[in-house]
Amino acid sequence: MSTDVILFLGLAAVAIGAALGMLFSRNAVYSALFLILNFATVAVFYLLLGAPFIAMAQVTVYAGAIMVLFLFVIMLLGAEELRKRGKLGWQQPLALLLGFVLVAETAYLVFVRGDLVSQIVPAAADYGTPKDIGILLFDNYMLPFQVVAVLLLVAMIGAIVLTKDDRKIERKTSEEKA
Amino acid sequence: MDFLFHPLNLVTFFPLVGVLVLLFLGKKEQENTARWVSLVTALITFGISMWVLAQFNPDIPFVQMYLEVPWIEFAGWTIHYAMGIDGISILLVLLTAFLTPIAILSTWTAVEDRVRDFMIFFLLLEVGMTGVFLAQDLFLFYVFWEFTLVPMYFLIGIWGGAQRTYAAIKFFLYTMAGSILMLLAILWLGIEGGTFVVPDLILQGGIDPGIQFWLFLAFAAAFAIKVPMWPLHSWLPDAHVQAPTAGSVILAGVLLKMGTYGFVRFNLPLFPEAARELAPLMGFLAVVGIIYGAIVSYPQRDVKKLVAYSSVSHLGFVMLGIFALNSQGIQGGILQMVNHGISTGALFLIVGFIYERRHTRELSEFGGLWKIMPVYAVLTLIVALSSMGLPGLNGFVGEFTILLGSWGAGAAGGSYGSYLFTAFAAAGVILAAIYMLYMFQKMFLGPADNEKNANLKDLNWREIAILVPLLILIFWIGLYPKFFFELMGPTVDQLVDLVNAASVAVR
Amino acid sequence: MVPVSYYVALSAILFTIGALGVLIRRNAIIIFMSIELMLNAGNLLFVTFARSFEQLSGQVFVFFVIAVAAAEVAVGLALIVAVFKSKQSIDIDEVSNLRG
Amino acid sequence: MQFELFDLAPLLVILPVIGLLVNILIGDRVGERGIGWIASLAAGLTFVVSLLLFFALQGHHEGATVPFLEWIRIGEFNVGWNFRVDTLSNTMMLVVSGVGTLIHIYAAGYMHYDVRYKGDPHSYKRFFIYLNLFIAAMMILVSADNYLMLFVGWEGVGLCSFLLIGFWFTKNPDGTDGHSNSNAAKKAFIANRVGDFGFLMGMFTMFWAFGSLNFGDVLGHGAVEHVSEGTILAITLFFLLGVAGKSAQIPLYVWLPDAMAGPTPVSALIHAATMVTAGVYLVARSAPLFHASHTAELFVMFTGAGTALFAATIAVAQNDIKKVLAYSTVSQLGFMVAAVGMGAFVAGMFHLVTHAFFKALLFLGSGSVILAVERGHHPLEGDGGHDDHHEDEHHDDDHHEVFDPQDMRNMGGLRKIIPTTYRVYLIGSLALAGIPIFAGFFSKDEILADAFLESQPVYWILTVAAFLTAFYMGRQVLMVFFGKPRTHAAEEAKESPPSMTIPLMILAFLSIFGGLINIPVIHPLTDWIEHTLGHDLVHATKFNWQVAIVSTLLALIAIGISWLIYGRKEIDASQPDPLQRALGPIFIGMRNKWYVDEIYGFLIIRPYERLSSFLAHQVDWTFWHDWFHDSGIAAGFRGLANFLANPVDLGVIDGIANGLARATKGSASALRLLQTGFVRNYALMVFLGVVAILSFLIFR
Repeated sequence: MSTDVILFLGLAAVAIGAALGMLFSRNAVYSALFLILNFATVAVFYLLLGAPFIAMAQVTVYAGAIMVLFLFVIMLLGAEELRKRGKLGWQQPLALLLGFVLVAETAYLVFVRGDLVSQIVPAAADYGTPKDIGILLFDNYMLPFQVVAVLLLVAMIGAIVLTKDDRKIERKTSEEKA
Repeated sequence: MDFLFHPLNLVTFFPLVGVLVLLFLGKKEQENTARWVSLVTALITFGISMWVLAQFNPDIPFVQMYLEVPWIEFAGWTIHYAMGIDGISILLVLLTAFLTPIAILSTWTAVEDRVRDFMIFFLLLEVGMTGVFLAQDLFLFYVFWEFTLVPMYFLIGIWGGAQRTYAAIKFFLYTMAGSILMLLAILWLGIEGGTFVVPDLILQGGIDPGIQFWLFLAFAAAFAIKVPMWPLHSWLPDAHVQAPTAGSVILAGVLLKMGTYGFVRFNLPLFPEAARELAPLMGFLAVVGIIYGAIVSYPQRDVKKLVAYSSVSHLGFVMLGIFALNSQGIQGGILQMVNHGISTGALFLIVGFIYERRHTRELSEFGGLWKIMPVYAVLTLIVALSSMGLPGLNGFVGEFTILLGSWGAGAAGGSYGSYLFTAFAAAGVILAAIYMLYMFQKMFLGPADNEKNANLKDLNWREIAILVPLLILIFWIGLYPKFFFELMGPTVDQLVDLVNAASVAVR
Repeated sequence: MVPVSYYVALSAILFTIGALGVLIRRNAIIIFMSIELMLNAGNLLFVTFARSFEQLSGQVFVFFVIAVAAAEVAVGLALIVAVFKSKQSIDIDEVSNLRG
Repeated sequence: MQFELFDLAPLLVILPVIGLLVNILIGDRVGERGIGWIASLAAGLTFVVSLLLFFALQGHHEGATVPFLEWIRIGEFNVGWNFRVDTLSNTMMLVVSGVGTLIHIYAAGYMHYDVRYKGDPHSYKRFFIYLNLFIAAMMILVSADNYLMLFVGWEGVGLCSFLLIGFWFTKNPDGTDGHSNSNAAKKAFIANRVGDFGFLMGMFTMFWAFGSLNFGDVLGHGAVEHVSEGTILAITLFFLLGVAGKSAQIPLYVWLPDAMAGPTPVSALIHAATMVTAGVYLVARSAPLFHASHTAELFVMFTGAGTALFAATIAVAQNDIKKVLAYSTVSQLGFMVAAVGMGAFVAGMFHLVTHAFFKALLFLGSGSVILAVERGHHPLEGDGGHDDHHEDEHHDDDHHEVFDPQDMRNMGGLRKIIPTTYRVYLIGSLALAGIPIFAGFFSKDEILADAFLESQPVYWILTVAAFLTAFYMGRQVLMVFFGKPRTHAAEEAKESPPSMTIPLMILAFLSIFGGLINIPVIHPLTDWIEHTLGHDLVHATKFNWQVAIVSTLLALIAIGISWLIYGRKEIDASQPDPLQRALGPIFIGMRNKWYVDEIYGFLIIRPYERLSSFLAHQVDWTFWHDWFHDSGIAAGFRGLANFLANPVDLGVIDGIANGLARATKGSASALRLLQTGFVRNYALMVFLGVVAILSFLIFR
């Protein structure tokens, strides 16, 4: 077993552990923190896979911006924990069962039926540089890029519109929590 | 840009600017803003129509300021967006642009409910009406023609009286029914003639008289309902009585003229032989309308209904003039269209004023109002006299020239029926005096014995301001109509020549 | 020298955990985070195969996914805030108006 | 361009219009005196202009046409606002503006009282606006250069007549509240409209025959000869209908007696002196046309003569002082129409002028009498001002008794109480009765002399009418001025103020010496009018001693008879008229105006009302609107729609559709259990689907 594999398995264990932590934490804040850990781990995977640009984007956008947003909302709403018990008690075991089946099936597909024999070798230094991505982005994928830009704009406006009304209640709740 | 700012496009579509502004207004608030916006829009439109008038050269007997671009092309046929103006349409365009701001001003306090929507429909209606008078392509004409129905339908149906829904639907269905036949005839003309452009079709001519006969009737069906000619007038009292005041003004002032205008614009030049052949029939129906409308007006107890029926009588005069098929008759007929728009429009306004004060239009509720509202009484008297054709006021000039033309149709070798028509139509003038004076007496003369009327306020400045422009025109046309006759003279002369040439060809 | 299959398996496990998060948890925010996790699993797969097939397009798609995710989060969180305002709760089971 | 006096002609119309506009604008500020002055000044200036034109004509007998504005021009039809000044129109101008001015002055005094007795002092201004409007319209009529413009004036004076008859539009003629005055106004307008119908038709015929409506083209030399006699006859008969309307001839005279509802100066100005003579003027103006058709002349002549006699019989039995004069006017108009009908155009115009003098005098005199009695009945305080308190009292009086100050039975003995009025009234009566040296004698005698030569039947009819005229005037004077006062009001009567009596004296002077304008042997008026009508149509009538003596004797006899019946012994107001004993049912018929109004009501008005009501309510509404459209078309359509909807659509098509719907509904109600509303639940389903598909892919 090479160091690569050991490194992979260690990181994978952290990633899965963090994911499970997110899943089972009672407190939403913890969930968010676990998820950040998970994202960071995945960013390391990206580095290993020769995608430094994506890794950086992962860290800044996901772990940085998006998760901070999550934390803000959680704290803003004061909704770290839910008080009542859920109604759909039977759903939990069924979901776990199905999840297990899915993992099993995937494992079966990947390891038994699959022919994914290739190995990941460390990438060359000039592979996947931001420059390459940029050229590709502004050359082949110009239109999708623009569309995404518009999408972000619309999302921004949408978010503003959705939260605009009824400022009173918002203030009131935040005061209460404070 | 030239296309967009072509005077005819401007005068037709400028009200849309107002509509656009109105759309951005709030629904509930800003009612006054809506009123002012629409009034200013209508006034600017009137200004544009004056600009059109300034550019109009009355000496050219053909369509001018002509504008033609292909609009819809399919299967080898082209429908054009063709607009143009000539001596026949200019007066009616001016009338439309003139009456709309007046009608809008009359709604100032009369319409309280959904002002913005009312004004939007009103301005849309103006677009449709102006378009009807300017369209030079049959298909375009048809589009405008039908387009006017929609705003009017809503004006009656939403802001009307107690039975507004019934009246609105009746108005809509009646007019629609006639239009369908016209559409068929339009399609026939377009397919056979290869074009829908009216001046081209007139120039081509040469439609077989037998077919002309049917085409004439198909067009006449649409127009006669709109006029309305006896006996197709049944929708008129309903629509008028139920419509809001401003709606009645426009309905009587302009919408009915679309029918008579259609006869002059399409039936005469497109189907001259058929026009010649059917002139006695149309004359007969017109005269029956004159007498019938005048007789039926007399026992009406609702002032508005009385005025509505009098429209049937007045438009009978217009039709009689048109189908005299000579200059005097047709020019008189066109002038009488304007006159009727002014006088009857004013009468509806007058009825509206009293209705706003008393919320009734029953003649029996009034009496002796002259004592209480002297200004109102005097203005009403002038308008009523104009409506019954007192010399020196506008109605007389129209009626006299029409009757002169109608008599001339007999003298020029036509049938003796023309003499008879003229005699009966002139007798209609007597009957007009009877119902108008009766109405005036019941409202204004006699003792003021109804206590509910005792504290009525005389007209305020806004109401006087509404009537004054109309009165100025009443006197102007009555005393010095030269300007109006000169506008349409060459065009009508050329039209008469065309019709007469056709009749010579038949013989 | 890590086999590609390992990455695929890891991605599958992360995806399943995310899916279970959506199914099990009632807290709308956590459900949202779970969805992010699922997206991440997908991204991982993209990058893996991009490396495997030497195709940079995969990375570009990840970039797009991240952008769309950001947009989605913005709108989604706004929706949650709006729901919270009317329901005073972010329990996803409280929002059951679609009951037939 | 050289200025000529003729160019002043438009001022004839413009001046009165200015007068009325000034009164509209500042009338409220200048007070009654100011209003009266402005209006009288406008009328007076019009008279001055007429005089100037008269002098202008002295140099140019042929007259002139003064173009003012173009009016209607379509193709060959061309009519303008052109003024015609010639000897004929100038005669009318002088009469209208002259008498008009006098009546303006008189009215300034009279209306002061009248508006107060009627309880509406604000109407003073309105009255003078109307009067000026009338002068303007009448001037348009007489100064027109074409038939259409004449027609404008013709209808314009009709409008003024309507407005002035209905001046007290809230009241009845006796002063109580009611609709009679406004009905009378309406009646006048409509009767005139019937006449206008004839005028219009005449103009249509004329235009298409002559190609013009201008006097010059139609009446000029030889124009008539190019048109067939049938057409001329048609034109003239149509015009005759117009004349009958305006000049109150059979069968349209009925409006004139009712027109006495207007204030008395109006009766004098419009309904005696000027407007009603417009018909005579029209015939005289169209003399070449009427002269060209003998049939037409016969029609005109007999219409006039018949009217003269018929109206005279009615006048004999009236008790209302103004009604007597009204029927007398109708009768005298008959004389004039008969005269112009027999081709004696100058005689007609002559009588028109003198009649304007003495009938205006009589009407104004009667106004003075009425006012005197009214003031005797309940005097206004101070006779100058008034106050509200008094009006209240006056109002109360109306409740107690309806006192009719116009009823001659309420008068008597006024000779000594109001001597000035008595004297002028007597002069007017003698002139009307045709006593020699008075104006009426010469003009009436000229007509009779012409008739004597032209047509014996007409001569005798007119002679009888003249006899009756003398009789009813004698009766009137005796009943009003002689004997003893029959009521308290008559005893207390007061003489009118100078502003009223001075115009009366001027008119009295004219009534005496007016005959001089066409005195036999010299015939100034004949020569004057000959300049316009031409030598062919005008002939100086020789003074006929036989006719003169017969008519004078008859007049004297008639007056004598009237004295025997009404003057010899006192009349008791409560007793029936002494003449009734002698004539019995004939008198009843005469008093009730031969029931002509009732006959018209029965034959024309009520059938028209029934017809219109039937057409409007039954035919148009119930049948055409409700039944045909609503029940017929609309309900038919609804029926068809229902048929399609119920048996066809519901039974067949709906059956299929409903079956499907029911199946869908059943399955849906089962399936809806799946819709828990929990989002997670849905997600689970999706997840289940994913797993299932994956499983399927693996194990297939």
